[in-house]
Amino acid sequence: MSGNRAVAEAAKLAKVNVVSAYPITPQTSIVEYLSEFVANGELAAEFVQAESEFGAMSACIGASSVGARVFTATCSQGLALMHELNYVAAGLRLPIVMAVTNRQLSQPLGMWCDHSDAMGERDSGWIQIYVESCQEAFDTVIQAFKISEDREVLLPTMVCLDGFILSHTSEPVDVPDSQIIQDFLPPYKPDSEYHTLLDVQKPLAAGGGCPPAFTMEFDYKKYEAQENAKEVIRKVDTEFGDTFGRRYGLVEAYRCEDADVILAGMGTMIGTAKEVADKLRQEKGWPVGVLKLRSYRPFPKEDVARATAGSKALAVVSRAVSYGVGAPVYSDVAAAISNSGQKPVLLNFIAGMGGRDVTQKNIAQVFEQGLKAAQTGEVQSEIEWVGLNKNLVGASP
Amino acid sequence: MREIRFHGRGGQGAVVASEILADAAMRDGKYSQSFPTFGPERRGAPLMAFTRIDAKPVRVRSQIYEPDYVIVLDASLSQSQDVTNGLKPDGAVIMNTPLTPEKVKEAGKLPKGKIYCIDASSIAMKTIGSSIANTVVLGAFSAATREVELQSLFEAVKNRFSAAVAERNIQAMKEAYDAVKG
Amino acid sequence: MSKPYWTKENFPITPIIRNPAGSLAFKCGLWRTTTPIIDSQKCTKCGLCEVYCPDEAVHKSEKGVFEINYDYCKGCGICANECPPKAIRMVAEVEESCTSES
Amino acid sequence: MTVAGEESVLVAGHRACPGCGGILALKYALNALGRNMIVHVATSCMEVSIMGGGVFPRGEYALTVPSLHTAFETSGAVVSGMDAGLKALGKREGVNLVAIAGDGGTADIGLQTLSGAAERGHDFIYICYDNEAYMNTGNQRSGTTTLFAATTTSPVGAKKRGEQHLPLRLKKDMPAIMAAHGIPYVATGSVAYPGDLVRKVKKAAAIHGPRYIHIHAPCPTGWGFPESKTIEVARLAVQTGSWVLYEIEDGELNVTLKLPQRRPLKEYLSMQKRFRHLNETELSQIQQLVDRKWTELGLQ
Repeated sequence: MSGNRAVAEAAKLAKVNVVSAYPITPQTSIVEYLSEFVANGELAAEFVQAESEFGAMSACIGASSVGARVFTATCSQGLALMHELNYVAAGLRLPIVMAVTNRQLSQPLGMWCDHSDAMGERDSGWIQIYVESCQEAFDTVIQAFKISEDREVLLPTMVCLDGFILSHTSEPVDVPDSQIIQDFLPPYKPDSEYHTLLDVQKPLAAGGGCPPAFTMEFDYKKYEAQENAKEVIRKVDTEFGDTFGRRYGLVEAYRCEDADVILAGMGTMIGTAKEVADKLRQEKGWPVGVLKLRSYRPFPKEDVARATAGSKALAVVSRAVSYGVGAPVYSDVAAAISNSGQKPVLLNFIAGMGGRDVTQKNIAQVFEQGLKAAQTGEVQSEIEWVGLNKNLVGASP
Repeated sequence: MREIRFHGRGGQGAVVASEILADAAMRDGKYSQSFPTFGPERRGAPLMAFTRIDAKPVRVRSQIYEPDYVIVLDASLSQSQDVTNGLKPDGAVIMNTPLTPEKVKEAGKLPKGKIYCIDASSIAMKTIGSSIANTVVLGAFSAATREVELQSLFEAVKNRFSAAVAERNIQAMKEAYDAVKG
Repeated sequence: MSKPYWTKENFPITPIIRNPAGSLAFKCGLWRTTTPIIDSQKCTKCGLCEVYCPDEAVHKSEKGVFEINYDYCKGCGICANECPPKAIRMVAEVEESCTSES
Repeated sequence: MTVAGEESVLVAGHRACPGCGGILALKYALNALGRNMIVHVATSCMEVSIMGGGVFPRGEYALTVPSLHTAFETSGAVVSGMDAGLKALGKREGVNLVAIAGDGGTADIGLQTLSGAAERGHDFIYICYDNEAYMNTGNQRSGTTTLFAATTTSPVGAKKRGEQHLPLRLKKDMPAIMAAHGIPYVATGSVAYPGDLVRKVKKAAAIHGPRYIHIHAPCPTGWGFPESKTIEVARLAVQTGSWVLYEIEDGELNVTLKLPQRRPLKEYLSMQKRFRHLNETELSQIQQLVDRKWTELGLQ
């Protein structure tokens, strides 16, 4: 089944109470499947097609605030339109789960994959998990509800899957029995003594104003919850593995133990990178490995430092640009190891923007440059745009 | 790993064919992945779809540049497109056309690879009652390449369509299979 | 100085106030610069002062007379303006204590 | 002394300005509905007054019912979600869902979410209190600012005569927009006519589906009149025909206060500083628009 189908099946099996969304390519089939499930009685939920993504997130907040388990999906312009409300959802500590079929942000207008959209929300307080396969998309949606609804977390989660590359790719997905999923993920029980729940029996005011004397404390609580989320993600993942036999972790270190060069990245490029790493090890004997950053928020600093401890070069590939400075994933990885005592050479790559394919050749090029850097202890350029048509833009920036 | 590229027009079922092939490969006990050209779908416009089949899980997520096989659902596409672009030297083309491979080669549009021709549209029209030949061509693909079991294709088609529609498609696929096998 | 309302024990994870009608503790009457005084002789008990009071500060007592709760009266003067028999007069806070006539 | 009746929803100790028309609108509307209610309050003076930043430090919350604030333009969509959520959980029965917003939060920035909620047919009561400008941020024009009114962003100067929208019209006709959605109940109200307003709110409460009540609520600070005159100004708006009290039930228009004779518009406008620059031509232009509205409504 396709990534979008996997996401919709997972939301159905999570027995969500309310789905509110607005169609946008390449997310559309997720909400089409879910409205179909509601229409034919497979899913006992209310489906609200809002008048915009802004309205969709507002409706999700409304539904979650009265105690419903809520799911939505969007990407790109739609996610940007939700921006204001994403902070509200996180601030109200509502465990909404949203699938993001990562897509570029206009301009230029395009509907293809990169991570610019979700990067714009990385500091909103939402948990962000980037997945690599349709199976992982399914499993992560199920996990996301359990993570978000955990009392130590109570933050919304974005499950990020690469637009088209995963959303529209069909591959085998194991869909577990509904009863086993229900045992793993019981119905959402909001705690009115602890967090936002509007109940006529227990009147309270939520989301009102807050003066400077208290605001920073709420920001701290959110930060603390993100920190807690690391352990909760790990715990939920372990329990998931025990139940369903699949485990993903905060990061996945693939052949990193003895690797001099490690490529770090997120999303579907990781699968291709693993394949290329295997080939390079086999054919050329290069000591290369791949670090998949699965949880991007919270950013697993300790895991990143641990996985890269023995490396000589760390090549970070971002599918997004941080204009005026470089690339977001690079900045985060660099910050994560800054105080760890380890000093691999750091390489900064931008790839796959606006649907540019991340090919096996591109990945091999990244490893090759990493290997050079590992040998010389130097980087050739501060930042490298992989797959850029230099004929059109002149020399490498 | 085997990589297969489908050429068709919007509405001819190339994407569905790529998914059915992937499903059938799984039923053969293999791993597979299928995906369309990423973009807006417009009826009549040329498009591609892809299938990867492997004995181990498919991890590669990049596009397919050097396919092992090319399946052409609409022969008229070869007039405007280089349908064999990147085809491996020992690869093969399965084409929906009433012409013979010799005639197709004479036309000079298919410079490389082994060519299998199947008049899938006629078979589809006769057996299914429509000119959508996507499943029919898969029957020919099975016979030509042995990359997928015909029985698995039947199962995948049954899983995809209603019983009556599946039955007609299976008939057509069988016919195409026999035609290629000769 | 009263003790802090929020403590480590009751401070929530998101700005929630679990205190319906908690505003009754807020004596907004301190904002007042002019004070309404009801002349019970002139009052016809029509109740319009209570109806039109934006601050929920006018109520009928058990004895059936209208009284102003100066804890909440902000002194807008709507009651005096709307009173049909003109039984309410507004006096400046500095001139007269609000309790002197009540 | 009694400060909150058994069924009071809004209680004393709120932080609205002295003589506030908006809080009067809430007092009548909310108290008429009773306590089985969940409220969404859009960012506005009223949000600040009953649950804002000044309220938080000592928990001085001025309602007795659960309420939520999310943002400025979200009301329609948030109550849609609440409606869906409560339905899905089997808790919808017997609970009034109420959205409160000012004129800017309704007619301008919040129009899209309100329109969506109305068009989808969610079950909610929407209360718009209309003080004809963004008063929470200090009196900037909104879509419902009356023609020629001076605000801080429609000032009077050598080249401008206050709020000037072309073609000339009184203000954005929000109730008509809502009526055009074909919702079961639309009504106008005034804080000077609490009996009329309470009756309409109670009527709305007995109906299901989207219900919209638009309440004219003068603002002494923004409009420039003494705090004691709020009711007087509101009453004059109605008696001069500038604001008409009506309801539209299942498409049927019913004017609920028919005036034997309208008072001259000047009586209403001259009380307010925002209109003090008006010349005779402008005055008569507004008068003509009021007259046209009455003709449209089939009144005089």
